[in-house]
Amino acid sequence: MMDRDQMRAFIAQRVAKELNDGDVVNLGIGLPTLVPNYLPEDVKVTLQSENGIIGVGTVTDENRDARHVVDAGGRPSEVAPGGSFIDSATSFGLIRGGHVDATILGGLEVDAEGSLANWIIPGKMMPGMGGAMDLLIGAKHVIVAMEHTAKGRPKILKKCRLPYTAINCVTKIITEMCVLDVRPEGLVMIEYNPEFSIEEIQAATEAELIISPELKPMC
Amino acid sequence: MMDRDQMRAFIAQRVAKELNDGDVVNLGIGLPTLVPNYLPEDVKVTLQSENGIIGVGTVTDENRDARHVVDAGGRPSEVAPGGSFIDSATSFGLIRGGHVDATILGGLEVDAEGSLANWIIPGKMMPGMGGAMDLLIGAKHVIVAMEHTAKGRPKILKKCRLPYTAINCVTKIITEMCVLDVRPEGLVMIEYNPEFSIEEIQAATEAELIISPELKPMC
Amino acid sequence: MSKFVSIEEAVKLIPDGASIMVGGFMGCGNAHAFIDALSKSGVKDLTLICNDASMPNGPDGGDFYGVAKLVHNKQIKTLIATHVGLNPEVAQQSMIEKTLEVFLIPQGSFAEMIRAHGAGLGGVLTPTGVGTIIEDSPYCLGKQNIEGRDYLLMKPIKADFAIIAGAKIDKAGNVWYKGDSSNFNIVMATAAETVIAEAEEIVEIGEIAPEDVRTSAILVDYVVEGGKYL
Amino acid sequence: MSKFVSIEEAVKLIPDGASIMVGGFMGCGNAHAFIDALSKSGVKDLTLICNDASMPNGPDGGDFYGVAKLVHNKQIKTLIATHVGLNPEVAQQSMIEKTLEVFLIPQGSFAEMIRAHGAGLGGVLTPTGVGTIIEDSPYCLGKQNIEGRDYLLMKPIKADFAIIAGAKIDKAGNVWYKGDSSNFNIVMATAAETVIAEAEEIVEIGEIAPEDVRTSAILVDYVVEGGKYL
Repeated sequence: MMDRDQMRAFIAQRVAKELNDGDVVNLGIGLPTLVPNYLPEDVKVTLQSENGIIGVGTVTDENRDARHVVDAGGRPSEVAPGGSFIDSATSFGLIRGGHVDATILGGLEVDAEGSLANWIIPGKMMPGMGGAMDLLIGAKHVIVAMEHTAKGRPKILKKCRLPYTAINCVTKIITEMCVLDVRPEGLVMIEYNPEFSIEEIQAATEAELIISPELKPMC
Repeated sequence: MMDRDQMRAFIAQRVAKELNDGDVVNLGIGLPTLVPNYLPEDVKVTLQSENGIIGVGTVTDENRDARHVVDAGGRPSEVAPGGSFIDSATSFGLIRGGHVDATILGGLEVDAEGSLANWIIPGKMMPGMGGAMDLLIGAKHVIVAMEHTAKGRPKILKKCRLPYTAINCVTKIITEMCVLDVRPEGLVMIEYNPEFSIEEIQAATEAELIISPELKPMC
Repeated sequence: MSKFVSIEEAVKLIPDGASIMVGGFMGCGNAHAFIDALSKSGVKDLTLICNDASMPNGPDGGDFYGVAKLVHNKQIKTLIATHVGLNPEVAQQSMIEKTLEVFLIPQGSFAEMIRAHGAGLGGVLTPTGVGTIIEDSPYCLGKQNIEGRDYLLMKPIKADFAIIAGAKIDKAGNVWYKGDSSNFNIVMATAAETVIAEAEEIVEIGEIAPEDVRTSAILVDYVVEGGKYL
Repeated sequence: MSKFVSIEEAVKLIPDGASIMVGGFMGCGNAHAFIDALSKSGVKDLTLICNDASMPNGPDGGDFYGVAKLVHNKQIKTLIATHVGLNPEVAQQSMIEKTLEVFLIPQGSFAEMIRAHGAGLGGVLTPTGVGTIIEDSPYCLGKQNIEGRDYLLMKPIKADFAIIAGAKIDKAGNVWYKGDSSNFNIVMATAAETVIAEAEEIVEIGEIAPEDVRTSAILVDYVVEGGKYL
């Protein structure tokens, strides 16, 4: 049995296989930020920060300039060589316009229609959606990377119960248990983690899973 | 009686009085380009060229760079010190958004509703409206500067007969005969050229002119 | 009044109850010196239109970074933003004290709605927010299907004042932004009645190439010099 | 295929019947070397989306300036533009020979409609053209009254290819434009399936400051070196 860190690493490693050389990628907070660690040498991606960086670089003591360069979480950031800075209208134009190849983010709930809820829990203070709604409808490939359940309760539902962040937008769900393709007919399991039986995976999932005829082990 | 050049100079001179220090101004082709010659020393305006110059400068043999800098007529142009270059979407954003104080242009026909026709004559090849439709609806002050009649036929009509360039947009009409304010109640003559009688001016105008109680001579 | 004024003169332009757009993202690109002065001015009942409410602490230290000062001093009555989660005083004032009303808008729509006002457009037709509670926002004027896809019609956003901040502003008023501090400053400079721009440094005309100006001098009503104030 | 290709390789990408957006205004900002090669390629039945059809003579001499070459060689079947009056061959082909179909769109709407496609918006709500024959254009999807004012809903415009031209392009593909040659190049780079950018000069990464890049490398599929070709 994997511990939480191993689980997160396992998920990130599998997500990394979804990215192609040259892709422009936006990473949500948390688990998705681990993904670049698992990219093979020959896959170079451009990380985009929706507040205005194309090609996020590495902050060092020397280049740190928090007054002028921050990431989407407000932390000091940097532009990589060959990257550029853009204003917010331009940045979200690129996002909505389909110029971001993939966004990888976590979810509180995701459902069989590819709808996602990850921004508010009613009764709690709304932090705000920031750029999440735009990224979900704009990115060509929306990958939800998350632990399969929350405290044993399914997060992959027939229909989200929390308020949507966006509807019909998710293209793939990757958890420690399986890889699901979101298709018009529903959630198709194309890979599974052999640590779990198909029955165990279905039991941890509220939505009904369609088993791909080409089902194979996650690796 | 003025000859044609004197008439055009007279109109341009009067139009110049409409501009205030600091105004951003777009000039149509022909007569309007004479206007800056008549600005007093203490009135500095920023000339805008809708294809991408804020602050049009003077082309010389030294700075001429027709490959990179042209005006809205496609002629070599230059940026003035303190000016800048902008792309077309930004430029027309400024125009539609009310950031241009005045546009001065000629007209084939202008009417009592402040509508203007100056871009096509049916049956002839349409050259295209270029930026005229945007300038007319966007500029805060739309000044039609033209000769009062064309070959003796009125150009200031009850209603335009040629296809509109824009409707309800003209704020002032300045000709060699008079200055007309376009108001909800119609065309109000606020100044006239004493070379002509009121009756002569009305006779040269199809639209009915309302005589301002403060009517004064053009100067 | 000249275009180049002191921070004190510029702050006096802002009356109680004004709507102000402030450029910046989590404090990056906020007009720090001007906002500090505004936070001490006692001006109140402001509508703040800003991506966020910044953070209680700046990345280089200091209490109440950028617009967080205005929230802390309870000068904001209405906040229109995309994300307020990093400033817990917003939750306190809006949920518990109920002295602050917050409207949340998706970040891309927010930028485009401000641009729309500045560019004279009637609204923004965006797929963002379709099927979500954004459809119920007072800033959403309805849903339209255009050639088979649903879009929300979002209202343009304007303000009495835009407070923008550039690393360099030349003596004509042209602005150049460093890093990603341009963010919302560029659209906001087009969408307010009066634009006040804070320069870290005021430079000679020509130091910013005419191609590299990002906010034209014609949009800027007043320039203040803020230096590297944090 | 690498991003940096020869003009010959790039021209081969364009099939008969393709729609191409070409940046530029009366030839200023046209990709002159690429267009010259395209005009000699025999590719035909193109839909050209360009502000204008340029002019029969360049400002520095030369016959058929920029896109005027494509019109002269009768490679254009459909032209979507804002102004064609400076190229008499357009009238000849559209009115007399009837081999060229021309759609005219107001210049500000044209820029914004291209931007709208590139920015994922459903359309443009503009007051421009209200009450004029633009209301009957196939590019106008109707009139809407929003909060008391009429707007036309104009369709987004896209193309198979965008052909853009920058004074400097760095080795990543970031573009910097000189003078007002940026014009439509900037929006067009966002609105086509494939973007081909002609550089007068290819420069090292870093020569264009990250703040001064006007078209990001992520939008540019291919770069050709055109030099100061006219």
